[in-house]
Amino acid sequence: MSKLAISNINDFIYGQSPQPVTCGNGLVIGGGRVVPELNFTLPSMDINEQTWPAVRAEYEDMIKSVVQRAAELEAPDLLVEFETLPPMTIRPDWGLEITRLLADALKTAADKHGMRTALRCTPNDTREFERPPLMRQGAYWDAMQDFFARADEAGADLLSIESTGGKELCDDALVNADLRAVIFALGVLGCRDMKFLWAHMVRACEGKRMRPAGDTACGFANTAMVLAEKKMIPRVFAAVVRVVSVPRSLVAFEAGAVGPSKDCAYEGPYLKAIKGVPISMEGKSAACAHLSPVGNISQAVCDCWSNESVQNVQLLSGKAPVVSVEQLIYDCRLMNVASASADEDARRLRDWLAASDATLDPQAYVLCPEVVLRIAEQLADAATPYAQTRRAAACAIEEIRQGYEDGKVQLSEREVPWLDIMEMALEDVPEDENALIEVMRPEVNPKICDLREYGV
Amino acid sequence: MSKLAISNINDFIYGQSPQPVTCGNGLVIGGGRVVPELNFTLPSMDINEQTWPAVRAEYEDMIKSVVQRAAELEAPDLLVEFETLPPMTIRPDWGLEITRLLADALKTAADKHGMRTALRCTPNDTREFERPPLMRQGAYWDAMQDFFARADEAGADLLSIESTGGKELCDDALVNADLRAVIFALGVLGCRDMKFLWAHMVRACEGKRMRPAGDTACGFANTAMVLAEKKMIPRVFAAVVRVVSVPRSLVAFEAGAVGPSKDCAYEGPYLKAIKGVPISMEGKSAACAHLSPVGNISQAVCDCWSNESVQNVQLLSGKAPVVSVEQLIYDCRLMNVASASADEDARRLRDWLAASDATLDPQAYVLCPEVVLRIAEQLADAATPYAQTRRAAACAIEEIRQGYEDGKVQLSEREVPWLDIMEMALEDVPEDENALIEVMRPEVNPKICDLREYGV
Amino acid sequence: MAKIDEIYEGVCKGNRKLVAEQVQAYVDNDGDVVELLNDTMIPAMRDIGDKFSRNEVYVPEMLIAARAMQAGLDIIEPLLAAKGHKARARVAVGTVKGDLHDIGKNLVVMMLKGAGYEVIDLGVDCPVEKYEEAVKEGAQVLCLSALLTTTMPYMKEVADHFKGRDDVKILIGGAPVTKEYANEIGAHGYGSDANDAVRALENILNAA
Amino acid sequence: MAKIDEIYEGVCKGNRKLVAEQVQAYVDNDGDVVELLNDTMIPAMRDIGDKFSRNEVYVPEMLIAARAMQAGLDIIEPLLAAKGHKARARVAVGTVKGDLHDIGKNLVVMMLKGAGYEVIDLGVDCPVEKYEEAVKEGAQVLCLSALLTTTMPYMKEVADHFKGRDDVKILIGGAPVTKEYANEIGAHGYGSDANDAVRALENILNAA
Ligand SMILES: [Zn+2]
Ligand SMILES: [Zn+2]
Ligand SMILES: [Zn+2]
Repeated sequence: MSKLAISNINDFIYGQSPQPVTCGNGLVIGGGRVVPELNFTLPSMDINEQTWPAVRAEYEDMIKSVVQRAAELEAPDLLVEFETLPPMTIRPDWGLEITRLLADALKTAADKHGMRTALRCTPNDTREFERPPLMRQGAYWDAMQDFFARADEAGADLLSIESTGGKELCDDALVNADLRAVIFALGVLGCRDMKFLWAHMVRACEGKRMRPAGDTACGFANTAMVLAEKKMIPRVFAAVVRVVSVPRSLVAFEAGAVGPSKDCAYEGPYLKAIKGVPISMEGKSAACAHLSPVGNISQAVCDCWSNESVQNVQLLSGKAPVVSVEQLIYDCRLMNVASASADEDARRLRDWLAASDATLDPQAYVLCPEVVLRIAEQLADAATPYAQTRRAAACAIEEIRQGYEDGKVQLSEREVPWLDIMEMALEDVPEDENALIEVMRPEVNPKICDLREYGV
Repeated sequence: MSKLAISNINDFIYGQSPQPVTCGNGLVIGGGRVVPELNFTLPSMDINEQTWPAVRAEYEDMIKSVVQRAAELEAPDLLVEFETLPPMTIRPDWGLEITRLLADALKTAADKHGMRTALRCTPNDTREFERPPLMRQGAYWDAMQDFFARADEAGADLLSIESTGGKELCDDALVNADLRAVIFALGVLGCRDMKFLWAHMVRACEGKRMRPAGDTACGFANTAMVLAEKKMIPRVFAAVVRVVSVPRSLVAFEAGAVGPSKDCAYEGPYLKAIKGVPISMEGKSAACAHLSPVGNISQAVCDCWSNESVQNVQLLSGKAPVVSVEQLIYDCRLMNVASASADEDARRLRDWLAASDATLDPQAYVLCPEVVLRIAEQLADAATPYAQTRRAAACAIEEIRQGYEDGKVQLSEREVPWLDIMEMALEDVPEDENALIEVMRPEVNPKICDLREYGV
Repeated sequence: MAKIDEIYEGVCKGNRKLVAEQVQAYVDNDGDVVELLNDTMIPAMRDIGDKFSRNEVYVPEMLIAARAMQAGLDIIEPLLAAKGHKARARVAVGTVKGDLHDIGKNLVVMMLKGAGYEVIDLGVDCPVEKYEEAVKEGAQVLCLSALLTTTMPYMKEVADHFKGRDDVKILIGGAPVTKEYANEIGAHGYGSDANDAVRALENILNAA
Repeated sequence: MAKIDEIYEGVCKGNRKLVAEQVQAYVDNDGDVVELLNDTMIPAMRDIGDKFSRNEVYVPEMLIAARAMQAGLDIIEPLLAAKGHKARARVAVGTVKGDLHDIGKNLVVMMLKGAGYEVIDLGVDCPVEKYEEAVKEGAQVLCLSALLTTTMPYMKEVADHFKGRDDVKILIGGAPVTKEYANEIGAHGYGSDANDAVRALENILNAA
């Protein structure tokens, strides 16, 4: 019997997840309808005592105009993400003041327009602001914990983070296309830090209204995607890194996170299949924040649909956050109209979204619902996060190779040899986690990374 | 027997038109696949002798980055629209220099990437730059004619315009929600100017590679849409103005234009149904240029899918034109994947796109494929553009009323009385065009509008 | 006997004939025209303006009200002048150079007139010289409108031109214009729509 | 007998062992190390850099080449120094204050070294003082990197700080950075990627 929460492709549909999350002002995520998730940020400006009133005014302007447009378009649901800026995490009073401002505006919108609304609050993982990062102590971590503890009171409905444990080694591993080092960064360090961090985040939500939502391997797999878009590393390598990041992001859900996962976690479909949690995704409507080869396929099984992030700058029609919310609402309308017609129709649209991109890029191919289910099945079976990570690499290479041979995904000529290169590299990754640690230990520069901060 | 080019709803599909247009470097429009149409414009900057090198550099940057991204995404087709800025129409050498630059870049892209490309060139209707406008003489008109005559040589594949005949009266008619004055502006002045103008534009294309494409009632019906979005005039009024603008835009095709119509001509579906020409449309992916209540339904039967226009400003991911081209390409991928699956699937997607918006706003409702066909049938039967225009108003009011009664489109409480108000206003619009002219003549301020310039 | 309530209602409903009749009756009855203007007619227009801001009426309804108001003003204006009554202020309104859009500008003109200001309509495509002329004709506040991002920068040129002149205040508005832009170029006020322009103008005059 | 061709190929292919062996053989044979550096090793790195710009190789391949090049440099550097050979120029590279991204910065360091420059790696999060120190240590050109739109404005602060000092040139790059921005803040050069940074640096030095 399958260990997956979703093992039948017929049940793997956008807007529906086995474990829906109800949050905020009556908003249900994964309960049948895809929800637009809007994120906005400041235009280029300093954040300090002097500029603080102007900072507040920007957020007031953004939330007001976004809610107004959503109401005009009669959007039934609206999730807003507030991703803090570093000064607002380092000084939680600031971040929490904006959290309160946004939460109040969303409550008002719910009362006035009957809109179901919620606020996701995403403080920064500021631990990465020094080298070697202190992961479990120090001023950055203290301020983060303070933020977690007070976010519920400030009105946050969902707590998320883009955590960075292991990133200090992963960057180099990526530009060197060094698969073993990537597996060490994600499968050993990343997974350990996730376990540590998410225990704290889940505890911060206990007995409160705020729910622990989810994380993202953004700093790892999206960095790889961006490097591949710039033709700096092979696309097949970035595709494998995406799958390799799955076990790390899963740790949050093992620790008690309930979803939705973070929008920029393109590993989301795997999380949904394995744990049944609702997921947030982003694609073509996040092109304002980053270009990608997965603009449509990322929509295929999403529960929230996001713009990633946009600065409050003026476009011809209006402010950029308003433009984004309009685009997201229209995308959601289409998905929800199709699924309201019939589950069969939701599956049709899902398959067209997937077919749009899957053949053109291996990074899209590994997000195909059927590929996801096949690999997820393998991962669910592994004993430890490390074993899952190692298996993720093997499965991804194998799936891409098979897909290429079957003509289901095209690879450019210079991509193909990298399948062998990665396979050979994987042979040097021991089955035993401790063995890998001992191989890697002498290679780690203590000025960059302190292994003790990971309990290694 | 129907006089429509498309009378069966089953044949009324995006990407397919009875009269496909082949242009540029092998690009086929309306031949089965929806084509992305990208428009870009300068960031805020002066255009003069001193800044000209910088202006050129902006266009070079825009076309280079857009073509590159389209190639990376393996877009098979790309239509670029160059809408000149007024100084480039007033001084055709400037506009044609940019035309040449863009045409060359698109040719190179076709050769290098095997992409099918074409350039639509849209000089401004600068005649509106004085009051009363001189429609058939004067320096503005002379420069426009010069531009038309030399555009083919400069590399334009399609010639378009957003013409403005009658706009000098229509603005006031719109803010006063004066249906009779709108009918006079569009059905009498607009239609006459279109006949005059398009005879010249079609002649400019004769014996050349360049094709006369189409026009748009942007300055009329889109102004109404924007005023309705700002809650300045009723949405039902704007919806009726949309339909009322159809006969005016049809005149271009009577005069020999072949399509695709201009992107911002939301009256496009009517043009396609009546004349069988391919049409360009814009919606959610043009939110950067203007917000609208028709973000999805506008896609339903489009042949080109456009972003309307975007300035070359920096967003988080890159320059805004690159963001737009990526979004358009993904939208087109989805439509083309569905239609490649089966015509039945194209109809499914079309119907979901339509159902997304149709019930929420009368302006969306009048773009429903079945509503379009019913009204178009009535219009095709009328003897003159004026008779068509008058009938368009009556049909639109009637369809909206019926749709409202049948629960197919919702109207806010304060919108409903406007159906009666418009119906009563229509009773004051004589069947005989000359009778209306004589009613309106004394009301026209000669400082604003010179009727002789319309042959009236 | 004139009915004050009917004049108020007549303006709000845009009943031109009723307003003219009742204002004439009021005048014939030796009513105080300054009082009529300030306590009835201007408040009626403010009422309709606020209704527009609350999305309760459309612009056409506001325009009809303005025309009804004007019908009353036509009757009382000579009497006001004879009494030495002065308008609240003299203001000039124009769309800036290069920009031919007049919908927004016309609405502002109409709302300001309805609020009791003396308005010089400069039309569209106004170079700085035109605003300068208006100042010579006594305009205390210049209202600048722009609909294009390409013409918006001209607002800064006008603002720069009048910088440091205490007798001239600048109020700006239009689709691409923001409050921040108003601050940036040193304008004295910003109106988000025609009715908001009245509020902004009042703020400017009260601050002066 | 050392094989010049094999050194060239060895660098391109990233064959560290081969390069070390052959360079050693060349040195043992009293070959001219300046000639080896300028006519073989630097051109080999330029070759691979150009291949990257033409999308023919990936960064990891470029990095392997750089490491092979370094293996050769380790052997000849003492000899170059003894001969009084000077690097083409001394340059400093750092990511600006508030920005911790080092991927792009590291690539620039690597490409500049491969092109024969002496490079001071300032690391990430560099305040203006750090660039000032580098100048004191003899850096003629400062290469500034930024990945965030929020940290990009700091480039202007650095550029302003060194304005008017003929001995210091500024070269900038990074994802959000554009050529226009470089002009705007008065930087002397702009690199669109790591390889382009080498070209931009050459332009700056040739112009100086
Ligand atoms: Zn992210
Ligand atoms: Zn995000
Ligand atoms: Zn238009």
